[in-house]
Amino acid sequence: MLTFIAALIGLALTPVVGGLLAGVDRRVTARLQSRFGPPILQPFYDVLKLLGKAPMVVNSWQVMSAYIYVLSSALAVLLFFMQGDLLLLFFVMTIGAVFQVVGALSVPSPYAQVGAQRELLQMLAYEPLIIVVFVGISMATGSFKIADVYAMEKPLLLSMPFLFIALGYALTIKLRKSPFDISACHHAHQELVRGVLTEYSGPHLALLEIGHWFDVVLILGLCSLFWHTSIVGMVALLVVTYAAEILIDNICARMTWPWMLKNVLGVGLVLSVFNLLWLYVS
Amino acid sequence: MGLLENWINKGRLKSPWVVHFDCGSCNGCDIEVLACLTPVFDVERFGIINVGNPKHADVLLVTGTVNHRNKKVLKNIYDQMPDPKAVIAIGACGTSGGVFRECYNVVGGVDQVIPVDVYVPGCPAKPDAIIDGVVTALDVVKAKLGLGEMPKVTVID
Amino acid sequence: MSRTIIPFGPQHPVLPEPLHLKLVVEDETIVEAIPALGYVHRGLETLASIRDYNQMVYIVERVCGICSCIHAMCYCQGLETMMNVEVPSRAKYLRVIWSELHRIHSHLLWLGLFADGFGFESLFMQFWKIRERVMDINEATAGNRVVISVNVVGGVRRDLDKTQQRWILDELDKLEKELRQLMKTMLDDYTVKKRTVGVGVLTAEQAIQLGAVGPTLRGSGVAQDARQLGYAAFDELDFEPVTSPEGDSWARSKVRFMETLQSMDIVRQAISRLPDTELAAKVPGKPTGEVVCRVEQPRGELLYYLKGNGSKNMERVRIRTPTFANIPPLLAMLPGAQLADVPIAALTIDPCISCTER
Amino acid sequence: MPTHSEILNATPIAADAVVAQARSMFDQGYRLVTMSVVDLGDGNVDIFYHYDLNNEMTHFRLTHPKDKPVPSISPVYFAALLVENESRDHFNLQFDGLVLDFNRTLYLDEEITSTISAPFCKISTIQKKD
Amino acid sequence: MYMLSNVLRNIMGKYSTRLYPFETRPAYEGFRGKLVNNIHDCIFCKSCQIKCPSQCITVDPKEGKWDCDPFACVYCSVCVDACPTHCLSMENQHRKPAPSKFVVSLQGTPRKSKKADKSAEKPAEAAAPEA
Repeated sequence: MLTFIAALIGLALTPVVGGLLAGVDRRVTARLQSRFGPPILQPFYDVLKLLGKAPMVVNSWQVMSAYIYVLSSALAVLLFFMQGDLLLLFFVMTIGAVFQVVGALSVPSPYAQVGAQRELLQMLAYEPLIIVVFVGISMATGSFKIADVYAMEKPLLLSMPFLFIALGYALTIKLRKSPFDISACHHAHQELVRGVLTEYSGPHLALLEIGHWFDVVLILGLCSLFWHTSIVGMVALLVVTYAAEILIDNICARMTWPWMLKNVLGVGLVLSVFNLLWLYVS
Repeated sequence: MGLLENWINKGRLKSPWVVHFDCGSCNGCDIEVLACLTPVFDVERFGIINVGNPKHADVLLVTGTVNHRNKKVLKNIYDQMPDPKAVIAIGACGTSGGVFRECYNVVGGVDQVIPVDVYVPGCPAKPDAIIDGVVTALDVVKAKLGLGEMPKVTVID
Repeated sequence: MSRTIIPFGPQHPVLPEPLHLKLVVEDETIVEAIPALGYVHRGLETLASIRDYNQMVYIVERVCGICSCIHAMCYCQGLETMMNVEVPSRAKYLRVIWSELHRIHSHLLWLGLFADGFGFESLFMQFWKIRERVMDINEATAGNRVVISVNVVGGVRRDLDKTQQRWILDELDKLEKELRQLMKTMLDDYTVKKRTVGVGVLTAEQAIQLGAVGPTLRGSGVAQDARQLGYAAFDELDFEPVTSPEGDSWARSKVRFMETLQSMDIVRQAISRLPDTELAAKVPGKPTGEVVCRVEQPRGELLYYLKGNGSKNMERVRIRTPTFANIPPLLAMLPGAQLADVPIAALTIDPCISCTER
Repeated sequence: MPTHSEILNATPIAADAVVAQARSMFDQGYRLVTMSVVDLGDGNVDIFYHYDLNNEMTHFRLTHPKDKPVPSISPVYFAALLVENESRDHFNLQFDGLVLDFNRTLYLDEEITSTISAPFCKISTIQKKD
Repeated sequence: MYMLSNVLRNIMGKYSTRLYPFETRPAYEGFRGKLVNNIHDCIFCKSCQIKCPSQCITVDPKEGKWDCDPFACVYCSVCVDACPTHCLSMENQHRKPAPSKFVVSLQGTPRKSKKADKSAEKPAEAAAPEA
């Protein structure tokens, strides 16, 4: 019961953390580009404003998809905080991602359609990586339970450094950052306007934005599993990871999906398999 | 409820997402609008993002004269924007038609087709003037929400 | 596979230009591209019949804001030939300086937009940041950032004094240093090359047959530049057309990058040789006759056909802008490309739709 | 010596020779710079064909009645497509064999095509509002 | 990867944003900003009206009125060059945006009065905002 209440509190705090993270991200990105940048609280202003806009509904599927996306993302975060099963968490997360695609496919806009197709390809790229990472964790701990990870004495990073890099690929895709911002991205200067998000507006866009914050926190939470032994180490790992993501975003051009599939699946899977073999041998 | 309302209003004033529509401009004002987004002027300080999608936007920046073909597009974009919204007409062409008022294919300023909240004069309007225009538009929005007074028209100062 | 028609533009965040292309797409491969124009058509050339030939200078400047100075220059040179006016040599050099400053800012603008086209936001920001130096030069010397209105029939309206000349040289040095820092990123970066090399290929033969001009033509290895014709003071300045033989998007971006550096060199040369004469010659009489005049815009060769009938209004002002000539090559480049490459290929002709449609 | 601006010195050409001329220019490697149309006011238009080879220009002048179709050179030079459609918009000229005919809608919408027969011809140029 | 040094230099150094409107940079001397007419010196010769490429100036010599539509003006300063008495000039500040359009309408003394009643000469400034 106590874990459940703690998890609920964690769930409530997640959007706050996610929003602040997005704000810091935008500020740092601006500074990297020699700009002054928006206030740190900017993402909250954006979401509040979107909540206050008049809703424009294209069809009910789209709205339903938005709700399911947010709910499943929140549920995944809740499962994470309850230190539940990694595989269950993975499936819940996938449901959210699938419904994001369903929402985009349900509208007639060609931008959303192409965006949905690309989102599917992105899922094809990052989901095997996440699964392999989970397999690695289960090989190291003996089970798919997050609780068992916390029971370990040594940080996972020491035994699975290459899987962490593979998770980094997934993180870049999930964060919608260059070079993988091909289906939707936050700065909208792209060939698909905002891809899967094109046809959403007002409160529903705000929902998707909040869902995205959940996703980011969840993936960062998975990253944090790699150094669970000390809070300082965990925070340092996350800060370094996120800073690297922002840097990569600013020094890369956007790539195309064939390149993404080749690169992510090729390099990512080779790295992971190598790491799995290493785990198996030791 | 009052608190949430307050927050939403604050969000409205702090996060005006713009969509820029080039409505037959000579590119002079367009590149100045783009220049506003770039490091030297950086309107993201005010929470402004160029979203490129009318469904996400709160403010419509229109540059250039309206002609018979793009007036439908302009109207369409305006209709796609969810309320509350504001329109800023930029440059001599956007406000009145400028030098092209008398051309055969020109309808005139943006206000011939959609209601305009702020007029930014200049040919082309400087980025400074465009920033002033957005600030004035926010004042107009504020006045419409009942939170402040309409900005005054200063003819000679 | 399923065929869909994806509208590209007219209002599109990558391209702040109302270029509308109907893209017939199979999966994500382009089968056909059909242009739809007319979103910026104003009918500017007809204004010649109600405005006098001096006022038309300011109207042709507004054909296109980005290359305004060069439009006015071309129009003025045409009229000067028609009316047999000898332009003072200082005015010729000043025209070179301002037109090359326009070329620098236009190319920097394009390089930024191009970077944005392949999703490289920070590079876009860098190019636009350093571009502000040129805008400041324009604002300080000519009185406006974009449409500088310095040309009149017979000469120029503004002068550059010694302090301004020194300041321009200083700013250009800083600009060049900053620009050279970006050279490797633009031309050698792995991700950038991955997106630009081999996209939108145009062979030299195709380029000539389709009537390509400017960097689009020179990017296919044809060394043709209207500045070689020696208008204004270009006959007294040293420069060679920049070419690159590959004919793809990368080659065109390289040509523009190198031309930016070349233009800085031309401005330096022009400032060092600036003669001391009057700024404008008297223009007697009214224009009569027919003249064809060409100059090199940032986007390519610009042609004016002017016909005067002895009254203060021109009989006909016909403007053939470079983008107008570069659209057929674009249409030939697109089929076979991926949807993600369309903005890149479309951007490499540096489309200026307000020029095209006037 | 090529010049940047020249008093126009165009070779007159007959309507039936236009396409053959274009073909021969194409084979010699000339680039079609553009075409210019001027309304002469007496029911005829002057159509100029500007060609370029290594920065040297060659011009041809076709004087043609406004209401008769002009042979199109767009099958030879694809680039002539836009300029011929533009002339069709502005002068209501008909072109024979245009590869992609926008039928007066390249630039103009119905509002204009129905009220102005040819905006660039003398009779309808001056469009003063009230 | 070549961009790395550049972005790191950016984050180490100061941002290059001019914090307009909180900090304003002094305007350049020759900037063509707001058009002003010193109506005392205006002789209502109509030179500006004739030369203006945008036809935004209307001069009524009989009434002594000088009207300019600042929203049609293209700030080319042709009128300033054409003015014989140099009563027209351009400030180096841009004209501020406004929520409604108006015409700058200046009332001076018609030319025929010469210098007879200089004391009575008081320029009235009137604004007529359109809808």
